[in-house]
Amino acid sequence: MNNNNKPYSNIPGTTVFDGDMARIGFHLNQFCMSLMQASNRDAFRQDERGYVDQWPMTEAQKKAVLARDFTQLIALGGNIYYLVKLSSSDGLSVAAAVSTMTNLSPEDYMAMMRNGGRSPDGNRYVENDKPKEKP
Amino acid sequence: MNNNNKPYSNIPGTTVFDGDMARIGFHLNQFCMSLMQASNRDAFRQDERGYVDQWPMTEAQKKAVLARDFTQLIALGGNIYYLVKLSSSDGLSVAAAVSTMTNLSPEDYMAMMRNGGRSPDGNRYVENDKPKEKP
Amino acid sequence: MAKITAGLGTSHIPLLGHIIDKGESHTEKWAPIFDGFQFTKQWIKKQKPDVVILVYNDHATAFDMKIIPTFAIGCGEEYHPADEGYGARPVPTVKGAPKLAWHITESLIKQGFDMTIVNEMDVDHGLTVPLSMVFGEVEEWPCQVIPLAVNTVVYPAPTGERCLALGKAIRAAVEQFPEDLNVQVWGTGGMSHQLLGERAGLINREWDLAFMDDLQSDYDKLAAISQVEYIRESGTEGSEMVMWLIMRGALNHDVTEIHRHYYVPVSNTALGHLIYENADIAADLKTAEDVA
Amino acid sequence: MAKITAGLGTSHIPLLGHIIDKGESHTEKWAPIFDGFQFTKQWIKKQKPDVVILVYNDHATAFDMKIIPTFAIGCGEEYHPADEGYGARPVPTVKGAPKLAWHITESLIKQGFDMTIVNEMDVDHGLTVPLSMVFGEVEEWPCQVIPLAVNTVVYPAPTGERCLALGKAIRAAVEQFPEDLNVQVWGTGGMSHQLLGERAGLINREWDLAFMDDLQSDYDKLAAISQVEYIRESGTEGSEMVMWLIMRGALNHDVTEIHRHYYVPVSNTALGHLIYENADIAADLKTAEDVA
Ligand SMILES: [Fe+3]
Ligand SMILES: [Fe+3]
Repeated sequence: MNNNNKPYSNIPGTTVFDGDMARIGFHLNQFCMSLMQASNRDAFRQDERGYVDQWPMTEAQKKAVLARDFTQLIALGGNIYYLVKLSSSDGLSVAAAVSTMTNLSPEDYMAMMRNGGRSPDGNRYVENDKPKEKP
Repeated sequence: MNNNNKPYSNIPGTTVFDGDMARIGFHLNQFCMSLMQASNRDAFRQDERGYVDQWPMTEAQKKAVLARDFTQLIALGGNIYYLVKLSSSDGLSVAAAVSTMTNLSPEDYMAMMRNGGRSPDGNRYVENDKPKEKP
Repeated sequence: MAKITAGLGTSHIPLLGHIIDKGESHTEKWAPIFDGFQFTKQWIKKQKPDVVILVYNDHATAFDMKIIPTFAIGCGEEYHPADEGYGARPVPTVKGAPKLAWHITESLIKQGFDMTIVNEMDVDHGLTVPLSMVFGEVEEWPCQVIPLAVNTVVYPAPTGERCLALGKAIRAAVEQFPEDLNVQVWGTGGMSHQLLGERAGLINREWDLAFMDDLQSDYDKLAAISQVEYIRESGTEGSEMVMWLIMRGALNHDVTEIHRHYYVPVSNTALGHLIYENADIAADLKTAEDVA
Repeated sequence: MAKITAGLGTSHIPLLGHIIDKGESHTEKWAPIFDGFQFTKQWIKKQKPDVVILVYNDHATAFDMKIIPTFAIGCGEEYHPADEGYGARPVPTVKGAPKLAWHITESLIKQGFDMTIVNEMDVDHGLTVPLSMVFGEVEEWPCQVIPLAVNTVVYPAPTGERCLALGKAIRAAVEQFPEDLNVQVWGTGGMSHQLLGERAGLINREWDLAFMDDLQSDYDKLAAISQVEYIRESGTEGSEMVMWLIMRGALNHDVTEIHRHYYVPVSNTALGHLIYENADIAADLKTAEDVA
């Protein structure tokens, strides 16, 4: 996460898509955007490596794309609304893609959602910033 | 001019590019914009009528394009910054294109400019709105 | 003269569009979600708005990383449902209200709002899902729509105060439009959800319900909430709720909440929905009924 | 900390770019125009700004009728000179200042300005001609540039009051940026000209000179001028002058005018140019010189 020294850096398990993230993720997100077109999705499917090499992404970004490592893609400047264009082109639901970033299996994640979702309690501040937690 | 009942409708010899003009001129201006690309300029030059027919302009707009009737093009929603892309593709200077909208020849227009331009005196309000003229 | 008569808030969750488009919105499985819009569907048939100003956010559809407007207002003649990567939704083309939209835009810019004018764009689920939830499956949308796209994708989104002020400025602009038009403003997005990171799946029911409570009369309190607080309390995407404040600002201070619906979860998201009528309008209608 | 030290106003007439690019800017024919920038060229070598925030309007180049932002700020890494229909100007690529630009953008949005964020666009004569007039013919532009594109093509442009307020907000944002940077703000466009209709060729020398006089201390008076008055008095395109107010707002109340140049005509347009230094900066420099 590149959210250091920001007012939101003490929110656990969260990356805010700010200017710093937008800068490092520009080409990654524009690559994702290209998958909105069927012809580009086909080209990507036929030769994933060849397709990503057409974009001025870093090698780490390319590897994370090929591995569908969404946690890593977020850390490297990907925005979730752009990244779902990648997961959608794989036929994955948003919930399934999102669940891979948590420490839950897709099934457990769905079960948690059916039970009302993740509670905000204990999820507002990172551990070492606990004193600020609301009562 | 479609500037009726506007606070600027009493300015003589002037069309303000407002929402009404932008609406009627949308496709005309987008056609002009296409001439920013050399390949489109070539296509236009080779078959002007065929090229304008690819755009959902009105027949009056198409005719005014083919006639390079800038006064008419302004009245039909053209914006001058878009229209100069048409005159530039003809190799015309902005001043030469602009002069065709006045009652002066290009030479007389240039001479007027060299002499300090058109005076605002008598050019602030249309005749029948004269009382508002500043002293 | 044109008049804003009512406001409506609703989530715009893409799954709702999928369910409708697959023809499954009337199944028992999804009844807990869709039943909450039965009232709305009847209500809108009576209201018959001429124009809906539909506040939503584009989800990397019409706008990509090249250009990100804070407030984009649609002045175009029509808008096509976007292909968001799985084909365009099979819903009608959205008819614009260009004359009113240009009038509002001119007024807003003169009032000091730095609008981005859009004459051509496709509209994504943020705009078409609310239309489907309210009007159902129709051959044509029964009103014109002015899309108002708010950036909530790139930090920072406009502040709550700015959104509330924009709503008020929209009201002033609409009321100066000379045609007799029944105008509604819809605020969409939210409620609590987070679509990324280890904390994904966050839902804050208490926060959502308090937001809906406060929106009626304590909206100034809501307008002071920072985006960081939205994110902390309601998830990264929960900050979409700021768009409900534009709707609220466009209404009179006195409104009557005539409907509310809240359900968790839809996909990753808490679904919220409510309807306000301007109090004087509600009173007028009541009087008219009494007389009739 | 970053600091805005000086402001500069100048017309951005395309003909000036053509003359420079043809290598004719040093000819006697054009001396009355270019001589007025000799002082400027020497001055800028001493000032060595790290970043110039360059306020200009796009002339249907990067933006077409599909999307028209009122205020677009460039947060990109670089910008290429645009092909405006006769090939791109043979001038260096413009290097952005993305870190400062994002900082300013975040601050402006939080201060209630509805910025459109632009990460990729080409820049037209509105931006490159002022760079050429000030820096001359160089291999690389000697500073970074933050483009700030203002809509003056479609009516209405932002009001003078809004532009002045934006300038003030930019100053506040820059002064909160932790790096030591020497920042200038340039306002471009104008002066009086009208490029269309029977009234084309309008020049109002009196108005232009009064504008330059009032800009130093009576800028609030200028901020109250409506776009209709600009059009009436200084021609349809004369309303570009509103962009000089952004530059003025970004400076201290006390400024020293250290240079001025006015010439009619260049092509269809009155050329205006002036330089302000923040009074405290000028005093500081004076003191430093006295001590040295
Ligand atoms: Fe959304
Ligand atoms: Fe200009």
